[in-house]
Amino acid sequence: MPATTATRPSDELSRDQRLELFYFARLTRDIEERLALLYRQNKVVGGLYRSLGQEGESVASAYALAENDAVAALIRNLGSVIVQGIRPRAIFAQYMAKGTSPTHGRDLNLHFSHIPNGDDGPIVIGPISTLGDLVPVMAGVGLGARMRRRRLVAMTYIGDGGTSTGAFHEGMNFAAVQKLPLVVIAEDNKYAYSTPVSQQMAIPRIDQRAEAYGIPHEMVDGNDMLAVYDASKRAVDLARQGAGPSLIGVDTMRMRGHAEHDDMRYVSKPLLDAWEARDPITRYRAHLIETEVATETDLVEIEAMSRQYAEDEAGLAEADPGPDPATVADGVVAGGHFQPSVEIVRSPFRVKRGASRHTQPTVVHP
Amino acid sequence: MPATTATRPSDELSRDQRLELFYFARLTRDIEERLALLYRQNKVVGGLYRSLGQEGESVASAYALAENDAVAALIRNLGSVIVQGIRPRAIFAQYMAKGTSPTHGRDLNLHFSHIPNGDDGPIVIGPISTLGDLVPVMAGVGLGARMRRRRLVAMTYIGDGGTSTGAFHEGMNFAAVQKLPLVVIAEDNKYAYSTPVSQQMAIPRIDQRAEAYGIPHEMVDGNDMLAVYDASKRAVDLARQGAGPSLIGVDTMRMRGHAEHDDMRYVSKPLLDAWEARDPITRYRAHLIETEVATETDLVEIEAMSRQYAEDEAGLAEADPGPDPATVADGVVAGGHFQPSVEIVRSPFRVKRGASRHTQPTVVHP
Amino acid sequence: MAKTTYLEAIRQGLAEEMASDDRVYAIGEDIGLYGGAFKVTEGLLNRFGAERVIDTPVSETAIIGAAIGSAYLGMRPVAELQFIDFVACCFNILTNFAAKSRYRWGAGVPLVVRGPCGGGVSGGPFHSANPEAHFLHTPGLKIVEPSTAYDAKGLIKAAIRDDDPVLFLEHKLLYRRVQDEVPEEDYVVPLGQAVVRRPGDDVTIVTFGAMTHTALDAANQLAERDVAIEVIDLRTLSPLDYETILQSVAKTNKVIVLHEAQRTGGIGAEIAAAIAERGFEHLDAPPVRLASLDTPVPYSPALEAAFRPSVEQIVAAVEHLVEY
Amino acid sequence: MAKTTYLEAIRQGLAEEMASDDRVYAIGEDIGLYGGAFKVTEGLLNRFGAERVIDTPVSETAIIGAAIGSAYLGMRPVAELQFIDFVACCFNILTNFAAKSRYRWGAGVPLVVRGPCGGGVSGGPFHSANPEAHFLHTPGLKIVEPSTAYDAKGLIKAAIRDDDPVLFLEHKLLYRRVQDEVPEEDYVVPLGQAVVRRPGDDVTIVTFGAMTHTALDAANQLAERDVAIEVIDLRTLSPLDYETILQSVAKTNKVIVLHEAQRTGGIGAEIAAAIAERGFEHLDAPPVRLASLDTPVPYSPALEAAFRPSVEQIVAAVEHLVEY
Ligand SMILES: Cc1ncc(C[n+]2csc(CCOP(=O)(O)OP(=O)(O)O)c2C)c(N)n1
Ligand SMILES: Cc1ncc(C[n+]2csc(CCOP(=O)(O)OP(=O)(O)O)c2C)c(N)n1
Ligand SMILES: [Mg+2]
Ligand SMILES: [Mg+2]
Repeated sequence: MPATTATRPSDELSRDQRLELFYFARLTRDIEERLALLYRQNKVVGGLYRSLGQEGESVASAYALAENDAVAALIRNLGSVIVQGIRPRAIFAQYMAKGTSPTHGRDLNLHFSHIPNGDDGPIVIGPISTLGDLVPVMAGVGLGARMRRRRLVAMTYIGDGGTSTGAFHEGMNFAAVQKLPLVVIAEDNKYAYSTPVSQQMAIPRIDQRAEAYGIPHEMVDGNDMLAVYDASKRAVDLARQGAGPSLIGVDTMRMRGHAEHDDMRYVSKPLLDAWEARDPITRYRAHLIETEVATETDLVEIEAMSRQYAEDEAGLAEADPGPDPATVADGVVAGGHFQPSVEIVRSPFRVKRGASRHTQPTVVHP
Repeated sequence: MPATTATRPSDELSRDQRLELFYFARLTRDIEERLALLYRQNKVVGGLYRSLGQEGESVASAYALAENDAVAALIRNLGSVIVQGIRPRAIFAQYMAKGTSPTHGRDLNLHFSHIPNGDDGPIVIGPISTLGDLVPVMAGVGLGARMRRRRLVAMTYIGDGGTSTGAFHEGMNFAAVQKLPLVVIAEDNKYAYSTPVSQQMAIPRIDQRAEAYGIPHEMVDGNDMLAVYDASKRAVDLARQGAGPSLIGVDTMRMRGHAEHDDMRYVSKPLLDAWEARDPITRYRAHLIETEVATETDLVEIEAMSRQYAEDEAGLAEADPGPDPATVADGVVAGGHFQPSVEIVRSPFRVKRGASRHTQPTVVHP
Repeated sequence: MAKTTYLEAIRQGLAEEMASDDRVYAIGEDIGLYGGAFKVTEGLLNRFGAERVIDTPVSETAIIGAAIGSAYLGMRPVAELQFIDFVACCFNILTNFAAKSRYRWGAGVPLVVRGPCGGGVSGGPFHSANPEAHFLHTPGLKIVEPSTAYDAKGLIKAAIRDDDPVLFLEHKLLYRRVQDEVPEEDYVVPLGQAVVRRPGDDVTIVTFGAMTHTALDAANQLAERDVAIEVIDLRTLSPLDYETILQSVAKTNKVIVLHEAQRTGGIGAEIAAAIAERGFEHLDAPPVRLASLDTPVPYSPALEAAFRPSVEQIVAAVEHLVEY
Repeated sequence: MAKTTYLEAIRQGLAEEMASDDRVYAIGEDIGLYGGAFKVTEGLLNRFGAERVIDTPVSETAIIGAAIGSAYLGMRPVAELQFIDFVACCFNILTNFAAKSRYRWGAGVPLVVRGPCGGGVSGGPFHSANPEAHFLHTPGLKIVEPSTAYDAKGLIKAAIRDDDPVLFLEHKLLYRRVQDEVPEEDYVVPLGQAVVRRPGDDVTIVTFGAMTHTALDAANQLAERDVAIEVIDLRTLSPLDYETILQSVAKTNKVIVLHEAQRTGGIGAEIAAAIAERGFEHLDAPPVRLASLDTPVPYSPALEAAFRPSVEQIVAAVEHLVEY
């Protein structure tokens, strides 16, 4: 376990970065609220999987990456790809199965990739539905990076449920043996669909999974954004130094059902209330004011900006056309015309993170 | 980790049991030596996988089971099925693909089962070649036993290599969550085929794998038969009491190649020499004499008996006919005539172990 | 008799078998308290308790492995895969351990692996699989897929009573869309028997699952044009009921094999090849396969509609055959 | 030109691609110091170093997963499965992650998964698999199986250069038993092209891998009886070269599809169905499938011989067809 250093990595965050963190968390929530609205309007195709209550950990962990690092999100890690610059419109388009989406309507929600050539932009690897597979795949991204002499770090996420898969085990162990630059955020959000963590694992803390692999691990309060950032940054730094993978357990709570159709009857009200009181965004907001990083006015302004942006982007995506059925068989193997792309955007804070060359954003947030 | 108790379970072994342990280890080695001879004579069909140097741990761990418990051996755990009473002739017949073998020549070496109806005999579950699968399957045997209200314990083995499979992980975790009566013997024999343990896992001790599952584990000197017995007995008792699974790491060495064709160029001579000096049977033999459990004459007699028995059984199997090709398509699904069986035998010591009803042996060793 | 949904029929069949045979139990992800992702097992936990309705970690190989082990001890497990797509995660232990066990050792594994299959609901590339062809090639494993509520109940009961592993495919499009009369009394639909859903003399359509209904829709349209389609619903996909198929082809002399999985290497290949091989003399036209495109299952409704076989395609294929 | 074994040809092809393209690397169990269970990768570690010849834990899903991830970063992994049977352990990540990636996102995965397949060496139920049919039904995945040393080298090179995942099946019976002339110069055998191994007018045998040699043996025997067999060696199993097959059938009008995997649901089904569908007018007799029995692969030589298709069976099938 990495020793807790006296100075925390987050101590080095600039004011803009602190505000940007807040903005990203808000934007994540606003996008999802907008999606929930679209879902109720029957405009979302298929299910909607929310990260309500977990936005903080997805955002803060990914924020520890350099701009050109690689991240792979699961359905509940919208925040991490927003941090890496995926344009919200792409997310809306995905959920509405639009032809303009990063998969041109071929796959759902966060199931898309962005893999720029060379070192000029963030790498986003989309999941497949099968839980666990992203761990070996992201280990492979780390392996590939090492072979290509790129000092990037690969970060991915796994739920409490996902840690029970064989793929998780094989990927973690391989990364450990090969000392790959991989950071795995293991989210104890109390449930896997309806299954409580106690029926998923017989260990008190999710990060203990890492003991089997001999890699550093620590457990953090997942609803404390700066704590998540600190642990993630330490792990990212270790990985970048060639010290191999780490696992960070985050203690958090899934505040909605598995998907919107799930009424969560199996979750007790007191449990939800307790976590409601620990909402990561509310807490971070209060912290920003307490520490005088921002005034109430500053934050209200950011909130308004975020909400408006989410709304605008949703509107754009809504107006987008569906995919052309004539293209359905194209691009199964090389040689087709299917060449989707995702727009990478900069937040209004235009903050630079990490050491790599930075992105040329095609669009800047409003 | 179970506390090391002041009194060791092995303290309670009777003289006959101590001698029987020796006999089983010798018999295991003698059977394999005989198999090696048959292999050189081209009478073994396919490969020969030896447990030379590991006989002690297979025998001593299985010896901690009650007679009607369930064991599942991997290719290198011949000793465990010999302890449970599988007739040596069956082993020879398997290796020579005879029609009299427990699979009638359909599958190799230790790939066979013995699943008596009800509670009247030892259960042996054969492996498939795919490493790892026996862990969930034996967890299932424990689950089935519990549902059938049988207090049996399921024991199986896994190599250092095998612990890297997803199946191992899923099976261990499931057994832990369900508190199943499963004992897993994890064998660090320094290599998985040619791969050293250091390239298999980034942990110093194989039993640390168990930390991910929150189950008791300990590491023992695998070439100290009584130490293996002690740890196994503690784990078996825990399991039988309903306290759930355990994992025992055994520190041992594969003294031959992966199979007989493998010249082990990748293993250093000093390493082999060091382990040669720690041969489990030689050590246990010396212990028997030192502790005055047996005289040299007693042991020579047992050795002669074992050797002769192995030779006789090999001879019988050699004379057995091959399978009838006309039966090849029979018994893929229920309704065929394929009903193979395995003879269960008693050692000449006729020692009773454990608490369950005992076997009606059809044959007694010579 | 009451009208019962396909989903309710499966639940009934499972519950009845659990009630009448205490060796039968259910195991899977979220099948207990939650009642399963599609609620097929709803109510079973209350009725049979947590020992016989086992919620597992997200571990398909452990689910099937544990089921196998318990079967060796005399139990009769019914394992749910949350979506049948995840059978890919236990492909090894199912095809290598469960399916080969009887042949190798004489130890049968009376295991049912059930789960929702099929598309048409915008499930995308990982929640729409029709995996039968991946398992047709596995001796020792049976495959079943009902198209009606009556069959769903009778087949799940037969599958549970069967002494060998059965992959039981439940088309999710039918769960709540199909309902029919299901008797109260105990009955089974024996494995291995196809059924003629609609008799006709002109062209045979061999199909199963949700496509049975699509074929019947096409047959209705064609009837208006005086083309008489015989629709065969296979029900059991392995072993195949070649007899019923060949009998029909001997009568109609023209055949379409229709399925929802992708075309190449699909179960339609086996059926068409068998017809060509064993019914050659009866064929007046090439045996035609209609299936989905050779792509992953696309998510968008417009794309998926272009991907799956449609009534229009069937009608066109029949017209082509009639004129042949 | 030197006579080179099938095994050596694969090694050469792999080594040449690694030498000419530093994105190509090898990954698998025991492939480094030990040189692989069958020694296909012997010498590569010394030549290319441990970074490009990676020994892994016993983790097939990690091997394929890591290969996929590295491919996204621009590498071209060649993953060895110690026996191809263990592909069952990475079935999910190979068919769902690797094969669907391009269709979903446009990100190709230039991955070769290679390993020894096939029986005839008493490998038993878990070391004898011919898994092509399990993967034929996976759009996005190519399948290759050479029968000669020349093709082995040319095809492995083509597979490595291909921008999509390729399952490269090496028949272990041929590793050291087959040798032929292999040029020193760089060449590839393009994917997707079958070859006529022996021309003939009477009956076409469509086959591949080790069975190519069995078919040629049968053809030799039949030639003595003045029956002229055309033997087609598919080489690439997905995508299938239907053109070459149909051309031959148009000439001979009679066809046997021969393979070593079990019959039901095998690749022979696809080929026979396609012939029946597209070559119906050319057929003077039913398309016949010859394959192994529908059982797990038995271990004993006597049983395995009864299980696999033999020269005698082929001769008998041809005689039956000739008289048809
Ligand atoms: C291998 C596999 N099995 C089953 C599923 C079905 N499934 C989808 S999400 C889910 C629960 C996941 O729980 P967890 O990993 O804790 O993530 P969370 O939803 O809590 O974020 C399950 C079982 C799956 N996607 N993959
Ligand atoms: C899933 C799987 N992958 C690969 C193999 C091939 N294989 C057979 S034995 C072996 C090495 C096993 O090593 P270990 O588990 O340490 O057992 P040991 O041979 O040392 O007893 C390998 C890789 C296999 N049997 N199963
Ligand atoms: Mg969770
Ligand atoms: Mg080992």
